[in-house]
Amino acid sequence: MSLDTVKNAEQTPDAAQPWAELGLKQDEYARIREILGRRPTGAELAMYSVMWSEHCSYKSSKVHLKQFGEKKPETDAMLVGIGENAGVVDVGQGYAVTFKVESHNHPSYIEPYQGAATGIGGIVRDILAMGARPVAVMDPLRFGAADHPDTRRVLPGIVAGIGGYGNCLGLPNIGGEVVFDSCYQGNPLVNALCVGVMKHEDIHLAQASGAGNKVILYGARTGGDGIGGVSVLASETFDDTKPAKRPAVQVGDPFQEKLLIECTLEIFREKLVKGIQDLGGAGLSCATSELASAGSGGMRIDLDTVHLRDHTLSPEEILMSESQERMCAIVEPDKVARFLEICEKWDVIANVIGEVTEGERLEIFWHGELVVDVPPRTVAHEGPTYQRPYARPSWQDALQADAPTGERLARPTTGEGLRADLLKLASHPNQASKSWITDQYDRYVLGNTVLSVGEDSGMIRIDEETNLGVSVATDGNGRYTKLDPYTGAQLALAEAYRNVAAGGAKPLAVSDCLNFGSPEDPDVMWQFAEATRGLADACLTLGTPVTGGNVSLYNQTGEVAIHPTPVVAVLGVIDDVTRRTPVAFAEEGQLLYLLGDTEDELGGSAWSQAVHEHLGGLPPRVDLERERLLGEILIAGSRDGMIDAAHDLSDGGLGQALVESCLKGGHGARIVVPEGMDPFVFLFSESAGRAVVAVPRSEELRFNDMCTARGLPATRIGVVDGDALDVQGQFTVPLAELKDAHTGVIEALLA
Amino acid sequence: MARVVVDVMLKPEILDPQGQAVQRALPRLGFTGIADVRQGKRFELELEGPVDDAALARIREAAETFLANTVIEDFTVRVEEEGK
Amino acid sequence: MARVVVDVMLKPEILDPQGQAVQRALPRLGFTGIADVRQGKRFELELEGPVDDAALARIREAAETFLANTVIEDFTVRVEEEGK
Amino acid sequence: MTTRVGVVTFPGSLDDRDARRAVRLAGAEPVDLWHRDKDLHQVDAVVLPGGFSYGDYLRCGAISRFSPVMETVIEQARQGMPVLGICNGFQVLCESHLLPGALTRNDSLHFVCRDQKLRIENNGTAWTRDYAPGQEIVVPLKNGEGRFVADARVLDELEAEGRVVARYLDVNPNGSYRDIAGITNAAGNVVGLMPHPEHAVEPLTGPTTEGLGFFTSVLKQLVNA
Ligand SMILES: Nc1ncnc2c1ncn2[C@@H]1O[C@H](COP(=O)(O)OP(=O)(O)O)[C@@H](O)[C@H]1O
Ligand SMILES: [Mg+2]
Repeated sequence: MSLDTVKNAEQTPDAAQPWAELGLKQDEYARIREILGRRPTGAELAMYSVMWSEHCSYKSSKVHLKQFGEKKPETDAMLVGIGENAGVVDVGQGYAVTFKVESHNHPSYIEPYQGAATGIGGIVRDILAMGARPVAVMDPLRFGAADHPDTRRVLPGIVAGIGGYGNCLGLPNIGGEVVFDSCYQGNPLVNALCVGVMKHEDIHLAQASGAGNKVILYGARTGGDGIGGVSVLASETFDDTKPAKRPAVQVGDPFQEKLLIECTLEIFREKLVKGIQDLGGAGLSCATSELASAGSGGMRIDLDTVHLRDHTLSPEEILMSESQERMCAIVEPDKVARFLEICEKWDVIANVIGEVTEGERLEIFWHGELVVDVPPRTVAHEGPTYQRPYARPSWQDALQADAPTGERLARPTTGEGLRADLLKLASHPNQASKSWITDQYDRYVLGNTVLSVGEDSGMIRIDEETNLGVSVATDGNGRYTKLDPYTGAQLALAEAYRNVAAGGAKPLAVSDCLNFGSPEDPDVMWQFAEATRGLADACLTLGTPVTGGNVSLYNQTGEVAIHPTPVVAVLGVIDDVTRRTPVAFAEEGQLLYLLGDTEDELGGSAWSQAVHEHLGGLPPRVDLERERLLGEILIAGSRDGMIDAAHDLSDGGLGQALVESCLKGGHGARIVVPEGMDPFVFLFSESAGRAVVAVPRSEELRFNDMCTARGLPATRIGVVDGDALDVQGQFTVPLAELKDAHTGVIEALLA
Repeated sequence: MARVVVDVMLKPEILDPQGQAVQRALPRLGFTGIADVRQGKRFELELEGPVDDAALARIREAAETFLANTVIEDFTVRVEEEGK
Repeated sequence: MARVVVDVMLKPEILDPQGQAVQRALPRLGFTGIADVRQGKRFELELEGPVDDAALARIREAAETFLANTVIEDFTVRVEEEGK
Repeated sequence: MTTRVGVVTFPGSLDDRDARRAVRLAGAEPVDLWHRDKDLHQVDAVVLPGGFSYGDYLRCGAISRFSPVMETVIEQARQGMPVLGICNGFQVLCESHLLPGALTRNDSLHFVCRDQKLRIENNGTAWTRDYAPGQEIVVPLKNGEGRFVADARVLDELEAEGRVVARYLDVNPNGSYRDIAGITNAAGNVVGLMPHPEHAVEPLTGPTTEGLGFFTSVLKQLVNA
């Protein structure tokens, strides 16, 4: 069959088109015809269909995400906000930091290794596209039940993929999360975060301006990756002389990406770029339409100049291809030669594929024929928007009413019982040591990692002279969010905020990845609406703006959605990384203080899961002012040398925090249950706004004065001592026994 | 004992970064005239029993479900000829 | 275009942890009767010109100096039969 | 005159920055060397850093070994110039046949990153003079293909000639034959080491500062030479 050109489309207005197979709704197809004043060509149809998909257009989530802008707190820190590849934050001394968390959930279920690997690759290119050198990655992960056979397939592949790609790029992995819950059985979550650093003047944006400027595509050759969907189109429009199968999975080449990073940074250093965009989902369709849409004029592309790996690709397939490790730059004509020279130096293939034009159209040619002629904004930024119906689920009340009271769930009443539950928690896959996973990640490369595995936040030094640094923590508790999405999202933020402060850094900004089920289910949509509202409100109160993020919907198997899982990343800054606070109890004799208030709050707790496999009630209460105060104390304590160790309390409560800090430091602790406090609640409640800190004896007075003056409850609960965790009057566990329980758990499950 | 060989190669449409790296290096080492290189895996299985149809069927199943990742790879199973 | 295959296997005296891991896993997956597994590499080279003795000699040299590390690996070079 | 230590960047080198920092902290001047450039720019010694040169495709170090810079490094190494290969650099040295044996896939089949205890077995090389005989140190280790293998004859020869430079203690992290973490050539100027001393040079970022000795050793060696 012949090529579907614009001319052809004009002449054959009634030709049938596979818009439904491409995922478009009838009214969406009608709107495309209206925009163009004719039927779209095959290539245009492909572009609109993918750019108007949920993944690229945020059509279900946009109306809710708006709040992040509307409720944005006053801050001078934000240099670039939502809408670009990633937000950029001022961290002082002329430095800017960009960070973003994204999902690669579905691909990682189909092909765990490559899915996870290309997830890292994609987020790193987003950060690079802002003008920054990527300096660290993190990986918040969720898997199905730890003992499910499919977890044994999915987990090792995902971990190897993240390590395989990140290690080969030379990016230290400074943190992440691993959570098991059967709700993720058919939908593991692979979220990936990258942090990048640059000077203010190096910030780059994704826009094409200046008629006559050249469009350069560089990086890997374009192949048939990830165009499974568009092959309907190819098979309808074209004869069948080409390979029947188009791979739906993309394969990453981290070596190519490493070259792309070094090459791009050298190009930035020589100021050769006017605008730049990475190629991710929707490939060239996305990059060209977004660049043109954000720019001043139009753009003209000649697809014949694209370097191909597979010469049988049709124009629509070239436009849709999601081949990895590619970037698109806008370059002034007199800088093109030098640009290409640097690419040659790094063995990176580069090609001028078009130019910025005076007009207002994105025009794409194939074999000299016009196959795309569209207003770029209509593709990239003016996609459909839905007000999806939502309603509080009918089961929500019953779930919340099923609170884990003493009558509902048996609580241990003896020292022996408490001890058994402490060990049960420490050895539950969700609380156990994740070293089998984290040992597969390079945490040392680049030589600036100050805090990483096993710490509350990942921290890196960004200036070796001044010791300026940044830290990032990611958190998200699907169980809390299921019980109450508004509060659950706020708790995710509160926890990440607290983790950053516990390391000694001041929280500045937020990125988020919202992992939910199908937006077509009003229950799920309600969870989404509540969670975004909660997050936006909390960001306003805490003064930490959302700088960017990602939404992943349709995480469900049949009718059953995953727990709503907003993953929140908080970025903080620390003036002097040598003052950071680790979690380890490292000095015998230091005094242990519990900061904050402890209530009987066990809804959604790790205890209720590990001991009773129960989920019900309400999650812990959120008090954001308290979180802010706690943060201030933790930061001041670190800066002024009043605290030598700090660990935030979250899942598993104080008991689990003590286990981790003792094991990490190789020292035990003697703990006294405060007068009038129930030992069970003391050890296992998950009340928010709390941390345990180790205070040198010489600083006790000063530290107490500070807490009293600021009104933060601080209770002395014990001392770092010996080689056992000893809760006086209740039980003692030798460190060796704790270590035995806490380690080797994941290994044993996978063996 | 009989030997069965399972060759596993990336599907033709899937990117093969290793093969590409080798292909790019060859001319630099003075080996020209090689238009394409693909790199795959070779498994040599030593069978305890006879290599009959049943045994081969089982190995094909092992290749399909385990040795190859059929999302991205193809495989072939063959009996190694004598004397090799 | 003609295809030449280079198979590279670890020398028998070198421990092959990949092969061993496969061998250990097979019975667990229900595949029994496999006494030994070794895992190696397979390179498929597409030649531009004819596969004559000179071409094969060059490929043998490339295998010897580059595709295999003869400190630990053995290799074989063969022309792929037609129709495969 | 300060000592100049070259650090080679291959495509895919990762720890080149760290190696340069270590050289600087040891008191020498780090000099960038580029894989395509045969010229060593009058350096007194060379470090081949860690990383995934050429993506570790084919075999680790197999493609880099044929780079122009390696032609000169091999020639100079044979004439006695100190060369330290760390991790991927060690792999390049074996592929270049400057050192015997080979580095293969870890027996665990996983990449492993851990703080590793080592014993310095030979403090007579250009890169280990600052260590006491038998000194035990802890430095990071991170590799996917770090299992040192060689045939029995070569291993016996290495042992007999005292050419095992460092051995793993407590845990053998990758299945290396005879717990070998590093070896030297007969002359003692070329050393290959799987663990990463350049990541143990600052208390803030490393588990210890016990890796610095490799970089200070070569300075003494050169000053005394
Ligand atoms: N959950 C979210 N929170 C805040 N910003 C979001 C969220 N999801 C998407 N965004 C923002 O919307 C824009 C478009 O996102 P996306 O298409 O994923 O970008 P990219 O293609 O560069 O990855 C980006 O600026 C992104 O940061
Ligand atoms: Mg982007």
